[in-house]
Amino acid sequence: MHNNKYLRDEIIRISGADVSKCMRCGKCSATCPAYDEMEYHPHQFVNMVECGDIEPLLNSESLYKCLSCFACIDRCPRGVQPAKVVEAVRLTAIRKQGANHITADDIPAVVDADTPQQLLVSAFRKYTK
Amino acid sequence: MRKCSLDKINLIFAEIAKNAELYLPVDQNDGSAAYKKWEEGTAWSNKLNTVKSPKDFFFPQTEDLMQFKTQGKNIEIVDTRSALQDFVIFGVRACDVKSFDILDRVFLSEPVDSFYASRRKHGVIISLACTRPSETCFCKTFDIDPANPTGDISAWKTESEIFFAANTEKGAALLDKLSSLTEECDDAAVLEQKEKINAIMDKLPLKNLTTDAFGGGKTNELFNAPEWDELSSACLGCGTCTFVCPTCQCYDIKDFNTGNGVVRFRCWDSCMYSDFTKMAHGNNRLTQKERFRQRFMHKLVYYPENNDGLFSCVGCGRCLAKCPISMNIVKVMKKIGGKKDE
Amino acid sequence: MQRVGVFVCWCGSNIAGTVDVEAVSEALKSEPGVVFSTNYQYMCSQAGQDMIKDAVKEHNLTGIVVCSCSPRMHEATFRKTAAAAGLNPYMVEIANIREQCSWVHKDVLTGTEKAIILGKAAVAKVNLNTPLIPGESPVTKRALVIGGGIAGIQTALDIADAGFEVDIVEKKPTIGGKMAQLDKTFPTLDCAACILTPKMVDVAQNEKIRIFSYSEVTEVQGFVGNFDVTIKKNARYVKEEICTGCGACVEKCPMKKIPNEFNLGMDNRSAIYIPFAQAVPKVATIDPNACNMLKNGKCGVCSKVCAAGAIDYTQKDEYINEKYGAIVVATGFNPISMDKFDEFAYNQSKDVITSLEFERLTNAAGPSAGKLVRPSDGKHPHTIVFVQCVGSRCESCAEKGKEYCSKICCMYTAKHAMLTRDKYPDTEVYVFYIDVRTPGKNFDEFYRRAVEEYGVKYVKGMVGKVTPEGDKLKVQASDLIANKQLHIDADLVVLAAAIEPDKSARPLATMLTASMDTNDFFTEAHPKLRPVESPTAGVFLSGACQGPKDIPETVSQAGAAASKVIGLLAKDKLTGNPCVANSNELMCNGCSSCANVCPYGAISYEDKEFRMPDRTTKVRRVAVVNPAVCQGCGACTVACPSGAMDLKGFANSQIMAEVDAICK
Amino acid sequence: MQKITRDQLVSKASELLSNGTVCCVLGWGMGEFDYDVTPTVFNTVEELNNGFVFNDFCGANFSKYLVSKAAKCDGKILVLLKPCDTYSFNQLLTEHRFDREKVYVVGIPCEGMADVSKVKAICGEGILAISSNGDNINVTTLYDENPIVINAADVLAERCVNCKSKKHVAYDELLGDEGEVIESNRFDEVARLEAMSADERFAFWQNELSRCIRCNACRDACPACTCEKCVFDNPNSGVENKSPANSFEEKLFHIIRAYHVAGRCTDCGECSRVCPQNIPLHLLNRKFIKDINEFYGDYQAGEEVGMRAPLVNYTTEDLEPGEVFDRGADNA
Amino acid sequence: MQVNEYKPLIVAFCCNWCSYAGADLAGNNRLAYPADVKIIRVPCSCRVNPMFILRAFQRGADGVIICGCHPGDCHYTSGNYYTRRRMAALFSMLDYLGIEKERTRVEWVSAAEGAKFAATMNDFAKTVASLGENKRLEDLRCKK
Repeated sequence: MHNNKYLRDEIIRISGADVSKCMRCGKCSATCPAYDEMEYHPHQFVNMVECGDIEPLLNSESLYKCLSCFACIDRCPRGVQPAKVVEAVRLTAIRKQGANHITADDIPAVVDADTPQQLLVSAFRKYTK
Repeated sequence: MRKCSLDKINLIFAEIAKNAELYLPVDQNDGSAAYKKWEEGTAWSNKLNTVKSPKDFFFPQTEDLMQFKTQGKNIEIVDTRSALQDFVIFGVRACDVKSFDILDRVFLSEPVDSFYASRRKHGVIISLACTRPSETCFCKTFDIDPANPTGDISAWKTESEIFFAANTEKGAALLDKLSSLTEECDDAAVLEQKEKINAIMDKLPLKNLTTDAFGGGKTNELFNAPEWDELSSACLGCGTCTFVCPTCQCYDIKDFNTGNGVVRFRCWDSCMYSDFTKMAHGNNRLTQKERFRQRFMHKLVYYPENNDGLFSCVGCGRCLAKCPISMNIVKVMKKIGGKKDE
Repeated sequence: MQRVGVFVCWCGSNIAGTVDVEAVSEALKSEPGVVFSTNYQYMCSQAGQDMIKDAVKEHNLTGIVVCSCSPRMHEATFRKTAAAAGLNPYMVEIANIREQCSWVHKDVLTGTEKAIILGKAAVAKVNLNTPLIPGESPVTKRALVIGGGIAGIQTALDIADAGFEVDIVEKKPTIGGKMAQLDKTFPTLDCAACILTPKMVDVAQNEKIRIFSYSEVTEVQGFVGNFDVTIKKNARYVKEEICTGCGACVEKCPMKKIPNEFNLGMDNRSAIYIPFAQAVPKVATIDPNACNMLKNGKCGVCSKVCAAGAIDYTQKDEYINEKYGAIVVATGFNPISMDKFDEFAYNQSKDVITSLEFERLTNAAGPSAGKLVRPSDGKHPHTIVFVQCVGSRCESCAEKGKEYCSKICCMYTAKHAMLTRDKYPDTEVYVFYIDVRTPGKNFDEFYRRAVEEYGVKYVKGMVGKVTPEGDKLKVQASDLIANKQLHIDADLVVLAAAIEPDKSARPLATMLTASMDTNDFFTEAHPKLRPVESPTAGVFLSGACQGPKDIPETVSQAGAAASKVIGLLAKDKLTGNPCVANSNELMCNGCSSCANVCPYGAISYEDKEFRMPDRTTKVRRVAVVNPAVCQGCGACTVACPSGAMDLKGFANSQIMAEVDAICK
Repeated sequence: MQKITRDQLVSKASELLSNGTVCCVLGWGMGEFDYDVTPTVFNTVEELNNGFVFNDFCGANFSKYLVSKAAKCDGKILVLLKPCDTYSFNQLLTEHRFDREKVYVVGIPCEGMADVSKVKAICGEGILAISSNGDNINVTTLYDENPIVINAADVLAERCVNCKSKKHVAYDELLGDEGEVIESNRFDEVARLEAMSADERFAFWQNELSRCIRCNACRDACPACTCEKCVFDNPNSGVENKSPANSFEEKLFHIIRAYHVAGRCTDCGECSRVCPQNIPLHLLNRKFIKDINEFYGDYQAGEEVGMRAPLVNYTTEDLEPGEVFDRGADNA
Repeated sequence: MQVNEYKPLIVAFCCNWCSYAGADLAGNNRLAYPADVKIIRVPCSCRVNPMFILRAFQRGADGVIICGCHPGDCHYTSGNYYTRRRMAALFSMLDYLGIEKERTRVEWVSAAEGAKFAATMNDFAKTVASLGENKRLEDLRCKK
């Protein structure tokens, strides 16, 4: 199952989360406001990272759907910190050469008058290396 | 009188060490000095004196007396004494030299302590005059002249030279062996140094300390002095004063069970210790005050009473320097002895 | 000096095969103290034992060394032999030359050499042995049970059945505990009241049992067999022995708006109240915080209507001192507070309730007379969501939850869901679970019935958020099997709150010097072999104070605790283990190091007057070991820097003699 | 160097004596020289005026004296405690060694005490007078015409160089300003030894401990050593010995003594101060303190009354004895 | 391969309830370990005073091992927890004085772990043998 041990260990190291503590209660996913937007849900992130099944996650849009609201971290009864796992996978993805999820050129297209400046800045910070 | 340049002192040491073990004060890492065996390269200390007195050489802190070997229920007695080598102690100050006289009166009077006697026989003492006495020195109080140290050979050290004078046959024999390294001389330089020393002695803070109030026959007068309470009040009951003292000579005999037998040895005891002279019936001196008093009464009253008025303190000042609570014989003598003046 | 006899056993060829027994007995002959040494085929046989007895008489032996099998095997045997020969049994030492010598070494030379050394060590030890006499202490033939729930009730009844007096101390006005609040019990669905109230009546009527209700234990002194306990009887302002429990006062009391604890605040009671109809003792109690008469002297209605004249506004707290031989702790549990679980909106909506509240809602004697209605509007709920593991198995949230599994929630939730579907088939019932844990007789069958026969929807997943919206509760949850997020509009949400030990347990444990784990559950003397005893001798554990338990488990543990108590009280005297610590008061400086490490609270301190060397006297604090409580572990002997504390039978000198003998 | 003066102390002590708060005063008594101060009990204002002294050589920790002195007084005894002494005071109270009610504690500030052996090392023999002058100490000797001026910081006792606290953890009354617990470097020397090889450490301690003359000063001055009878004085203990007969017994004595005070030692430094052979005994005690801090969390003996010492306590998660060295390797 | 003729002397303190029983079980199962290991029975590992350990070294032991119940299994509930702290402190101190740390060990052996007992003793005896004679904590008077 651990088909990508190096990536797995790296992600666990970056996240600082202990995925083995997960007891599969699903409260993270139950509490997730972006659940329906996500292909892989918080509990799946935890489980798949634990199993080393990383590739699908790296290629998933879910990485950019997570709002980093940290509700899952707050609610998790085992202190697994799913959002940090998601964050770690996202970092792994965007740290690859040319894998920035957003570039300066993309901005004008998505921006409109109502978009707060803060959102753009934080998205830029979050999705690029 | 013979002299030699200080440049050649190591040659002197080497010559002495040819036929005997040579011990002399050596500087330690902690800033103090201690007697160490001389080997090529060992440097002689300039310190006034060592922390521990040289009494160790004749009366070591522990000394095996005999051994009992057991095998099952059989016991065999083994003499553990080994043949002693001749040794020389170099650089002994006048006060410490005097302390050997005091020990001799204890250990060499009948019955003679054969362990001590044999060490005395094998030892040669080369003394050294004190050019820089310290504020803690009060040897004069006990009629010891730091400018005229005794011992088998007396020595004086000046800036560049060292002078020797033999006082005993043993000393003369040793000095003879050093004749190729020394030259005959007059005593002018030594006399000059003695004068200097005497001048310094007159400036020492404890120069006026007297033994007038003490001596044989004073037991009744001093034993119940009320001052003992106050003087002993802070005493911790440790053995520092007795173990650094050149004249304290009490010892305990103990058995150590090695598993295969018993080693019977003696070791220094201290009258400050709660089990001092403890016997089957219990303890003679039950309180620290009594033990404290014992130490000073012994040095200043009991010992002189039994030894023609000789006090068993030499004024070396070690206890002044080392007592953790700075209580010492000087304070006792002033307090108890000063009483009379009031 | 001891006169030691050495007896080397061949154990057939077990020892003699690898150890030259003749050489061993010969070698030990010359050891100090040994006056007789021999060997024999089977030392433990009658003939072997007779040989020892004869030798004791013939050679006037004062100590015995048997070189044989492990002391764990035959130490007791040879001690009896010694006793039969008129020797103190503790003058026997065993050298283990079988398990720890002949059986592990193949070479006769090595085996013999080692056997001799082990023999020498035993001789060295026995030379320092002293006769030991076990201490005896009388036993007060009365037990105290702290807590009057089902655990306490059962323990008390069992002890009383055996003919011993028992006192129950219950801090509530009535006994009955949590079980009295329950509706039905799983997995048989008997009515809780129907099986509990007869037991409560039994307790009330049993001559051997006294109930101190509305009371607390405030001080415990003494030790096993001889506890001295102070019980504080809180003033209830009603003369217990006169009150008939008629209820007239309750009816007439003008203060009627006091939240009713028994129904978990879901309805109100009066200032003078009887918790429930079957309360034992069935006497009224005045709540001093609510009663106008007690607060400002204005009212007195109850006193006027009480025909028996039982009301006494001047009653004071009363302290009772009683002696007990044994104490049973049965302080039970409580559901944890839901205040910190914001996500479930417990404090925002009346329709989010705990399971215990649900019990009251469905109980015929409850606030809604057994009709399942929403607490907010009294309407019938159509969609009910049960959430399991609320606060249980919660590692990250120590400040609000518990790390352990509360054990009973899976089953009562299944019960609640099943009963709901049974009574109200029109309701939709969801149960969100992490795991369903049903180890127990008929438990899993019960849970499956809820799913298969009653159509309860079990969803693997957790509820993430409950949001009150209008008269609905929006429940957002995950369904891990379907990999979906669910959004349910519920009418009622029931939280299976974790359970925790009662808050009174911690101070009680301190009083009893009984140990507790980090969760405040009492620790047992041994987790497997002594599960109902506390490490403190004479203190026993019953029910959920030791760990989460359901009723059948509680009752069986209660019975087990009772049997241990009966076993203790049946003795007239307690014979202690003589290998106990003892403190030399002349050397002890009272520093408390030993008491700090004693797991049994066997060490206390006394101020003693000592004659000082200067003929004055000085009062000094010194340690005193209670030999009846000490179990002889020796922890104190090492904690003691002065060596004042030593252990009989394993004294410093004895162990060092063994070390010396082995190392020489 | 000291911020508080002798006169302030005398006036405070006199006041407490006169108004009956205390019946005697445990203070420092004047010696022959300026540096040989003796702990003294003063019973009257007159005695205080004549004999009380306070200077840079008042290092003795009075706490231990209370064990014997407190019970002997009819009323209260006044004790003057420096910050480090108050830790010993609390530790002794924790161990019920005297009655708190019999003692009146005046906390006094301390700027660090001088080590007379360091002064002697600089000035040599014949010290006639020592006086403080701001940050300097002036020493008049027999052999130098002018007083030798030395920086007080250069002759500070080791324990004061590495002072752990200027805060008083116990007092009835405080003179001067309260200080703070200090981040000291007191474990540096221990760490330096730990970093050595086992052979080097062995050689180091062999050299140090071989100088031991078993005068017991370290034990008798130690405020943690208040056993009614020390195991080393008790013939029945099996380890009694009176002399350092060989290197084993030197080690045995110092290991066991350090072990017996482990977790109770407040690191007051009296052992090293009183050692006539200048053996750095505090390095043994500090090793235990450092270990305890690292293994079981920071613990300062005597910080509060009633604390449970680490070696008479445990948690189920403690590290295994074998793991001690793994950690040591990491630290090195 | 060098044949080491040197036989170390090892003192093993075993608690009565777990490790001593574990040693018995090793015997029952005929699991061999060196005869250099001599066992002293104590009620609990917490009975072992550091002085006993030093005494053993003084009298000529080359290694000392203390065996007790596994943490949490102590017959007296907490004894081995104290052992753990005491020995951690003591061993660290011995190491600090430059005494070979491999000469001392604490091992938890349950009554069911006969095999572990034998394996532990074999391993410890080997370790101690490789260190050679105890010189740093020896008392020459006790040599034969």
